[in-house]
Amino acid sequence: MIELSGVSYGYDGRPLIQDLDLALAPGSFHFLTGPSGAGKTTLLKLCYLELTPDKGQISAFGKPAKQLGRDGIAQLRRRVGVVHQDCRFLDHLPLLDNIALPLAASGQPIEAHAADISALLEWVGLDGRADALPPQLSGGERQRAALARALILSPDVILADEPTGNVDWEMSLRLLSLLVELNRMGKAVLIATHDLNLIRQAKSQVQARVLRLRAGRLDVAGADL
Amino acid sequence: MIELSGVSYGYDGRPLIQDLDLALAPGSFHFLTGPSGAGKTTLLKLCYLELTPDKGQISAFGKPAKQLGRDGIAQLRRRVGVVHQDCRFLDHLPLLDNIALPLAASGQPIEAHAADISALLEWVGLDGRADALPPQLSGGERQRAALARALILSPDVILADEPTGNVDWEMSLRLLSLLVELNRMGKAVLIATHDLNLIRQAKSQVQARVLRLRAGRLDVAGADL
Amino acid sequence: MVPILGLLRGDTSADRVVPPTGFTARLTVFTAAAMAFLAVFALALSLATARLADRWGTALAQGATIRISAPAEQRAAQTEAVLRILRETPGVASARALGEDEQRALLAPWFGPDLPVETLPIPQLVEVVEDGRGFDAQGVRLRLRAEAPGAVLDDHSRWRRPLVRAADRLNLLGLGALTLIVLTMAAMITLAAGAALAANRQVMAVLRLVGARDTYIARAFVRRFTLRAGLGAAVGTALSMGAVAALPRMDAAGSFLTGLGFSGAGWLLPLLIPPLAALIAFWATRYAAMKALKEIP
Amino acid sequence: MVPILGLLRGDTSADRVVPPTGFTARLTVFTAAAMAFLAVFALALSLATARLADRWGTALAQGATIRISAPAEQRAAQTEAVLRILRETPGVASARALGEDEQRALLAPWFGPDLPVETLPIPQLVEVVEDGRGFDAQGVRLRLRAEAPGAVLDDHSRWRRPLVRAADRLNLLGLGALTLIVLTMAAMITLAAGAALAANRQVMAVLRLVGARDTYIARAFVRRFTLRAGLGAAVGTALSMGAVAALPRMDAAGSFLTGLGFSGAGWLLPLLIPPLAALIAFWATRYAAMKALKEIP
Ligand SMILES: Nc1ncnc2c1ncn2[C@@H]1O[C@H](COP(=O)(O)OP(=O)(O)OP(=O)(O)O)[C@@H](O)[C@H]1O
Ligand SMILES: Nc1ncnc2c1ncn2[C@@H]1O[C@H](COP(=O)(O)OP(=O)(O)OP(=O)(O)O)[C@@H](O)[C@H]1O
Ligand SMILES: [Mg+2]
Ligand SMILES: [Mg+2]
Repeated sequence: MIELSGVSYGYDGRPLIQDLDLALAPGSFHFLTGPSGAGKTTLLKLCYLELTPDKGQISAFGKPAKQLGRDGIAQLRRRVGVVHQDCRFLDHLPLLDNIALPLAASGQPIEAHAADISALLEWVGLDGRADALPPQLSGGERQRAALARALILSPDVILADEPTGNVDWEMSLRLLSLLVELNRMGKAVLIATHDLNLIRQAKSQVQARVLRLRAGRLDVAGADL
Repeated sequence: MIELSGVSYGYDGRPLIQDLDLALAPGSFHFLTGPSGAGKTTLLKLCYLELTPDKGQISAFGKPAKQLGRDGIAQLRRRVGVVHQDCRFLDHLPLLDNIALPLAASGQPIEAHAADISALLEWVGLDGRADALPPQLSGGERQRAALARALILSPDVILADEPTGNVDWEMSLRLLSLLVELNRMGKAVLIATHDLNLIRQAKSQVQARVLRLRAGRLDVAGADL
Repeated sequence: MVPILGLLRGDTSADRVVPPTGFTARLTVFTAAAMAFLAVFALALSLATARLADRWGTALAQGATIRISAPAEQRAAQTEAVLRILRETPGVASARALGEDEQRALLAPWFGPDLPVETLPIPQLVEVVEDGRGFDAQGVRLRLRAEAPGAVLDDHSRWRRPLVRAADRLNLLGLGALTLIVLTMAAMITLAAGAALAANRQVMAVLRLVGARDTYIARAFVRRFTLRAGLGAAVGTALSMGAVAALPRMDAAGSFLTGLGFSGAGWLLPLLIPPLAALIAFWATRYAAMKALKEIP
Repeated sequence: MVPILGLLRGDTSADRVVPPTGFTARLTVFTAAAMAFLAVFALALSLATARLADRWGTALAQGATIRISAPAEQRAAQTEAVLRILRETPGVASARALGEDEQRALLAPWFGPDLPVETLPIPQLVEVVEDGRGFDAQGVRLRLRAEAPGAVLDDHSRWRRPLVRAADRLNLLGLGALTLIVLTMAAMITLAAGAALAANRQVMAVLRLVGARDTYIARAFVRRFTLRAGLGAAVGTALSMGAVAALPRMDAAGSFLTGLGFSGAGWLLPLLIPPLAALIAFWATRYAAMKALKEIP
């Protein structure tokens, strides 16, 4: 549903990603690994159009990204759930409102989705913290909240940047199983992570492709994981 | 050098840590684990006096924390290197200045420590990024920068909150070996982490105690890791 | 104004996404209030000086006298002629020959009250009251020379002209201060909005990330700032109008000067200030928000 | 002032830790400049009205006349007596009996230039010029009644008193505006400092974390704001003084009114405004910073 073809990108002229192809098809499950600073976050940002490629094309849901105006991009992001690496919230709103923010931003009434919200909160283990302000959450709680926020609009594509970096192993597995379940419903999932154990665990549950980003290029990691 | 005895703490009256004892002696190496939201970050904050315990005593370098004024706390923090979980920087200053910030804040000339700074930057793999602004760094780069900043004053105690949550395995090992080396020089090290592999790896290098925080209490994890 | 009125209806959900920025909020409200307060005073000052210049100007024009020095036998005839001429002159509201008692009162400062007016060759004085337009002094002088050779027109203008000029100057100063204050208010509101938006870059980034449209985000900020500026200016205007109303009146009937204050429809003028402040805030915030959003992908 | 001067020396390292907050910086500088500009004008206004009240007051007091109506044979003696009395009265600078030509000129508006002054029982007029202190009119009247019964003192005060009252009122208004403007400036600088500090909570938290002392952190903010407010006020004051100096002069010699402007040492007064603004900024930022820091452990 999101396709990158021949994409190159670099900050301040330093080339970082070169001539990269990637297609996130419905029902696909990708892991993205690579050393710190390889460009994983950059690649994700290209996917949800926060960055514009220096070269190459990106198309989202069949439309070339270049044809989307700012409102088009906003519209698109409602179909793409993003977990940012440094999960940012509106610090003055309680967790519940933060998780419901995509609903508010797309003009949907929160009341109609109250059940979804509480189900999600329970799944990520935050059911008791709905009234807490984001700065009052622990690192792991913030990550889980970010995941909940990314999923509230039931997006077609889920991009998660290091979603388990601050949670314990049991919680990682719980979050993974949530993503696996969504993937089985036909959603495309891309997870950038350093956690090789998590990847191994996922591989036992779904058909996951593991992409490794190195020196600006993507290659598919095989059994050498 | 930092001792907690009978410490209890809770946010907004909800008890989180109860009647906890901990002593960070010179040359000791501790890991702190526990599920997300167990209170690891809270415990670290108690150690560097960002939080004041509801009950119990904390003493730092032989002095009761209660006797330290705000300036005393500032002075103390120069002897305690802290890596925050959400590593925060001064976003308008280049990385180099951010890492040298503890020097500036304690009135030491940066020039006299130029060699230390570049050695540290090299060790954490950021030697090429000294002029980058913090928002231009990747998640893992920020964590490494936070570690470098914590170490620049050569503190007696090092408290690191999830310092490897966003870096790859090779880099984790590299950072660990840096901490192990400092520990061998007599510094007390406490690392809060979810990464059991890292703990296992460390145990092969140093005499590390693994503390597990659960339901407000600390217990020493044994071979069951 | 239509988009502003739309804001009043509000959208509580969009509204909450902007954090309650304590200091910038207070700063905006206070700035609007203080500048509105000053603006009302400047307005009062320039209205008062305009009135003053007007009144002095009127007094100046109206204070004309005609002095008829003629042999006793021609005196009545010439007085008659003068009055006729004045009746025929456009711009003269009325003209009146002074009686003996009045002439004596006028001369008292010079001769004391016991002056035997009837025995003296004192000229007859005619007081001329103009209407608003004023009359053509030069034309009157020409006719007087022909028909009442003993009559001299003295329109006193030399004496009061500098006063009128001073009042005009004060008036200009008041208007200048008013302009300056309104411009300052506009600049301050713009800067305060800019500061608030700069401090809220992260809020905007988060909202963009979850798929909010620019208009949705901008609207929340614009609404806040418009209401704050309008509210602040309303408070300032109300306080200031109260203060102006409470100032002791200076124009005891017939006094030479006028008080600082509004009269009649003048009281409606300051009511324009709060909507003006709101309008400024609306456009300033809208512009600043749209510009800030452009930088967030 | 000593701590402020200390700030000027500066500490570049401490200075850099505060981010260059574009909007709040501009807001502070602009606020200080605008308010200083207005303050200088208010100051000029109140100085000018003080001068005006003074001048009108002087004219009022000085414009006294004594009218001597006496039988021809006593006239010279009574005039002599009046002049003697006036010479002995403290507060009288000079006194002079008017000559016939002068009296005729004064009466011309009433009688025309051809008045036979010598044949008329016109009173002798004595012009009294006071020095600054003024004289005791009541005392003079009592002595006149005893020693020159035909003399009447007319001090004209009734005519000009409302003018002086008006000038005093304007003066008060100018001083009120000045106070209001300085207070507004103080409040705005305080709020702008508060806004900047609120926006920089994270900076302060990071600095505390790495072991910076409160004074070190506060100092960096205080220095910024003091310099900005001082600079802004200096610019505003300079512009405003330039504008005042460029205003066309109104007091052509002997005019009834005075121009808006400073004279002599008055030009030094506005120079107090920039240090005042800096001082306000210094204390406001210091207080706000210390308060904000207290909340960061
Ligand atoms: N805004 C920016 N300006 C300049 N350089 C940037 C910017 N953002 C990232 N970079 C640089 O680009 C490189 C790739 O960054 P990116 O965040 O994509 O890495 P990553 O693979 O996500 O790393 P990590 O695993 O540490 O999160 C890094 O070296 C980083 O310093
Ligand atoms: N400022 C705060 N106010 C209220 N509650 C807080 C605050 N900070 C943390 N908490 C709560 O206290 C609990 C412990 O938080 P803490 O950050 O210590 O957890 P942690 O062990 O570090 O978790 P993680 O592994 O996710 O970082 C969490 O449930 C958190 O929501
Ligand atoms: Mg990353
Ligand atoms: Mg934590």
